[in-house]
Amino acid sequence: MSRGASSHVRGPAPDTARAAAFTRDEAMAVAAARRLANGSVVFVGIGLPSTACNLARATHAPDCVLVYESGTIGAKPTRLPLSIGDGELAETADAVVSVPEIFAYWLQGGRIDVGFLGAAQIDRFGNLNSTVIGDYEHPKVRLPGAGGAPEIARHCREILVVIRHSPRAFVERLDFRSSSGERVAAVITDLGVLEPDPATRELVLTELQPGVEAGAVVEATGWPLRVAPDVAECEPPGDAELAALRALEEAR
Amino acid sequence: MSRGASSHVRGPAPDTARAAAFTRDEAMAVAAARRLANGSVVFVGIGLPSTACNLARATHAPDCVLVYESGTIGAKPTRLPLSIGDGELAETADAVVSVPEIFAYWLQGGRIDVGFLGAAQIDRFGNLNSTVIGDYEHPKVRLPGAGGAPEIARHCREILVVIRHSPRAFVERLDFRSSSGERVAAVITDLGVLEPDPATRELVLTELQPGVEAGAVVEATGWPLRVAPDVAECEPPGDAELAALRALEEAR
Amino acid sequence: MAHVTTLSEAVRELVHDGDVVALEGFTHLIPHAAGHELIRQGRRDLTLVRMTPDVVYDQLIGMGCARKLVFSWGGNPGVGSLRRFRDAVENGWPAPLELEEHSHAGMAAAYAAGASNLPFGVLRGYDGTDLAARTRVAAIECPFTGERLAAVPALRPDVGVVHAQRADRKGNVQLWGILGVQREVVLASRRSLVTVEEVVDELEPVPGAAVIPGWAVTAVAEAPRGAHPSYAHGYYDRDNAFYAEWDAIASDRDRFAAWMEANVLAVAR
Amino acid sequence: MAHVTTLSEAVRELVHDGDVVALEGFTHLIPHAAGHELIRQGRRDLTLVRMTPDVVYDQLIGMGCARKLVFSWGGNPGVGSLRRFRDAVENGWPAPLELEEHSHAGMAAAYAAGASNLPFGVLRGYDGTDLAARTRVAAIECPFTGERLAAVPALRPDVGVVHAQRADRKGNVQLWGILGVQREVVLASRRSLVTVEEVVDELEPVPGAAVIPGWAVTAVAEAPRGAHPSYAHGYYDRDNAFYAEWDAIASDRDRFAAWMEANVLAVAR
Repeated sequence: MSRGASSHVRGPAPDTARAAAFTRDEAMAVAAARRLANGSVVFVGIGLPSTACNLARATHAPDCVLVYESGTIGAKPTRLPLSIGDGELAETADAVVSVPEIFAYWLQGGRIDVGFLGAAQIDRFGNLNSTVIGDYEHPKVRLPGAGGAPEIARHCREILVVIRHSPRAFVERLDFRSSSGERVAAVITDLGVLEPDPATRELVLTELQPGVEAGAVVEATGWPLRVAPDVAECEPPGDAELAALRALEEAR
Repeated sequence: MSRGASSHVRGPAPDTARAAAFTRDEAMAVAAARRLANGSVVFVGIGLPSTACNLARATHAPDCVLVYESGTIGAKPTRLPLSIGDGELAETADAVVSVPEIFAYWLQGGRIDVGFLGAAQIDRFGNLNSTVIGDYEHPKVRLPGAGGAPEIARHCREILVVIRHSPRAFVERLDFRSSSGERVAAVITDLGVLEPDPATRELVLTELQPGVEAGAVVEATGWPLRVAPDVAECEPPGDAELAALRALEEAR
Repeated sequence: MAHVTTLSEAVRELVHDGDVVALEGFTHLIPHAAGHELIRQGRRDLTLVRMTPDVVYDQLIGMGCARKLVFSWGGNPGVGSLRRFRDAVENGWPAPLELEEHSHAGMAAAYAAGASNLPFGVLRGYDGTDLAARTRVAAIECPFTGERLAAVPALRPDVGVVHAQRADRKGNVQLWGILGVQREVVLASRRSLVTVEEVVDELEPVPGAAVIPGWAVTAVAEAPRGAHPSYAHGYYDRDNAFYAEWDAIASDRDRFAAWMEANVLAVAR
Repeated sequence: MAHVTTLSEAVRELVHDGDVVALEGFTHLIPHAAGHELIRQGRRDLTLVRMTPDVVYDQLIGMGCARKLVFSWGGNPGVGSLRRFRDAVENGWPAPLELEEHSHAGMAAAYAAGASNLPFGVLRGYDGTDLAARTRVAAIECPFTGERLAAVPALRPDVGVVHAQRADRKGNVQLWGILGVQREVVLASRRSLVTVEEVVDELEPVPGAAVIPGWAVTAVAEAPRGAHPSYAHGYYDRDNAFYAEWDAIASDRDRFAAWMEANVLAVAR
């Protein structure tokens, strides 16, 4: 998951104990994990979301309940699963239910606090595309498809999006809308954090990853990105967070 | 179940080995059990139907699959359950599923060959009343209600009704129609067997219990009962059937 | 996360006069102890929901707790009538009882719809009966085939109450044997109470068992033998003799009142 | 009663050219061996149905068995793309592939509707997306509240194929771990084939296990390691390394063909 980008940056304050080296992907995973309150019930997609959720569980949020669309409720994996259906998820779950049930009784039932989603494209309102690049009938790239996203985006109390920042991903216009941005609470990227303007629902840059300038984020965004006047720098990943994240990655 | 009526009759032919004494209720249970082909999948109501099905399983139809509306599939009770949810049903079942599932996936799913029903009233088309005697709003007798009957009567390939014969039960007009007679294949009583005319669906007396005259059945029926020209006498209960039935009743 | 509390506290907190309350358990795991606590606390004007009202509903109705009953089969299984239910319906004693009557399949679909946060459930049913005219059911057309089916309004009780074998200290509930609509009623209800035979440190896996996570339950209360005269698979059997005796007890208003006084009202928990 | 037979016999008997065939298994218990047998027997013009087409569907599509795909997520979990699926959709190689695309929730509801003999399933979904315009979904109105919801047509495949841990000699099937839509696809399909790790005399109860009665299954065939590179909980783990390798194998048409020749076509069962 965190292998794509490997540019190392330094925390901004060399006088703190936290000034260890970390990658942008690590900063993203840590920022995403921190958004999860302890005890919250999370619907977890595979990849970056799964990394972030399991990191949260390993650090400040041990009582987070991880629900995977494979029907495993309360899974407590010790290593990062490669798929949403790895055997360890069932072994460590409080309950395993059928796939029709997980979507009907649990997701649609309104029992999930936070849904974590990734995507290939995102627009300024947090709508996501994981279906095609190019025309639907004659796609340039056929992506896997919407999967659980349409109903995750609709039924969780809030949605967190984890996605690497680039103009190819942050687009003026989606090639296909796989899920709605209506409930997106934050978009966590390797460059910063975007949150919707409460009035217009347009995403605004509210936080910067350590060492990143707002201008760089604007440049990596395919629409004229609004920057909050009080845009703050994220607390850099702490030693304990980095250690936990790396232990998870190594145990994969 | 077989305690209400206790008038003993004799088999018609004292020269056969089967001329043992038996009650009318025993004859009814045996006649009902015989209707079940080995291997058929049966949706079983409690009371007379459960007695008949378990007798079939103990005699000629060991591979009958008993499905109870409590969600027990393939139950193999050793004694007659008092309720449709006795613990032994779950212990001996091939599978136990939820009540919503037993009705949706299994009954409505069209997987049941035979449904067994009882009732307080029956009309000439096999429609049943198990809801009220008298007016619905101001009933003379409030009966338990339809329970599983409306959908059992609609989804099983064929319906067998087991009911004691009397003018109070066999009525010209039901006080309430709890289930439809459309799929009724036979009505087995303590006096005989009624089957629908293939053209009109009206029930016709086609068999007589041993020692019973057709006139007595007509008299016990609240509408002008048609008697088949070739009305036959049921084979009396055999020794093995009676022994199995009594063993089931005693183990209750 | 469910809080683990006492039965009297849980009932005091979760159930109010006028609520829609479903006590479920399909023959198995019927929450009798919780029903008795409702009676002791004198709840009134309840809309009682239950597929198979049996002895505990006979008691609640006979004690005047109920205004309305939503049900599909109201009898004493294997025995006969529910005498107090009949007295209420036939004679309005101790109070008239409004009825909303369904088939089992309809009730089951309505609970599943409630658990799924859908406003209605769909089934092939009710047609060819007089029930359709007497209950809340509507026709619905398949947008693909044009077929007409039955729709039932989802059941969303204010409070769902079930019994189960055990829970752990976080309120995770484990039950096995006949599962009935136990999980559905908990998930369909705004608030839920699960009484259990025992609270344990660890829920050992059991074949056939379902687990309801504690965070999906409002309150858990220990109530040993809390299903009696119903049963708890693996703990005690159904008291079939009591069900037969109940017929005589409930046949007479005074005898019923005396029994309730001695066996429910006078019992401190 | 299911007949217990060989995999090649079962496929020959149950699956015909042009059939709608669903091979299910949500990451777990994917019937790879059955998919390979379909390829060996040269089935053509299939409409393939599956929530999460993965390697085995990449193989079926790349070998030209499929005319149409009904699905909700077609990728290599944790790895990336399905290269043969993409080649078919993007370049029409080896043949064009018609798509009917759903969400997971929609597919799950469609299978449950099929298992329930209903013509459609209902969910709150598809709204706010471009999917609705590209797939078979319709609006349906609640007859009680007037709310508008989504209806999906029931899935009723000609043949449903799943893998499971074991069966007894009567064809009763037992599976545990992640259950996916295994039971639903068997019950929704006109004919069904269950491949199992082993056929045993007696199905010992296992916590979390479901049993599908043999009389609800058409055929059972023994196929040890028949889910590989997927897994069978309690028998062997998911071969994550193979899933990663598959990406390179399937990236190139010739390398794919050679791999299939050596590992599927040349393998006698």
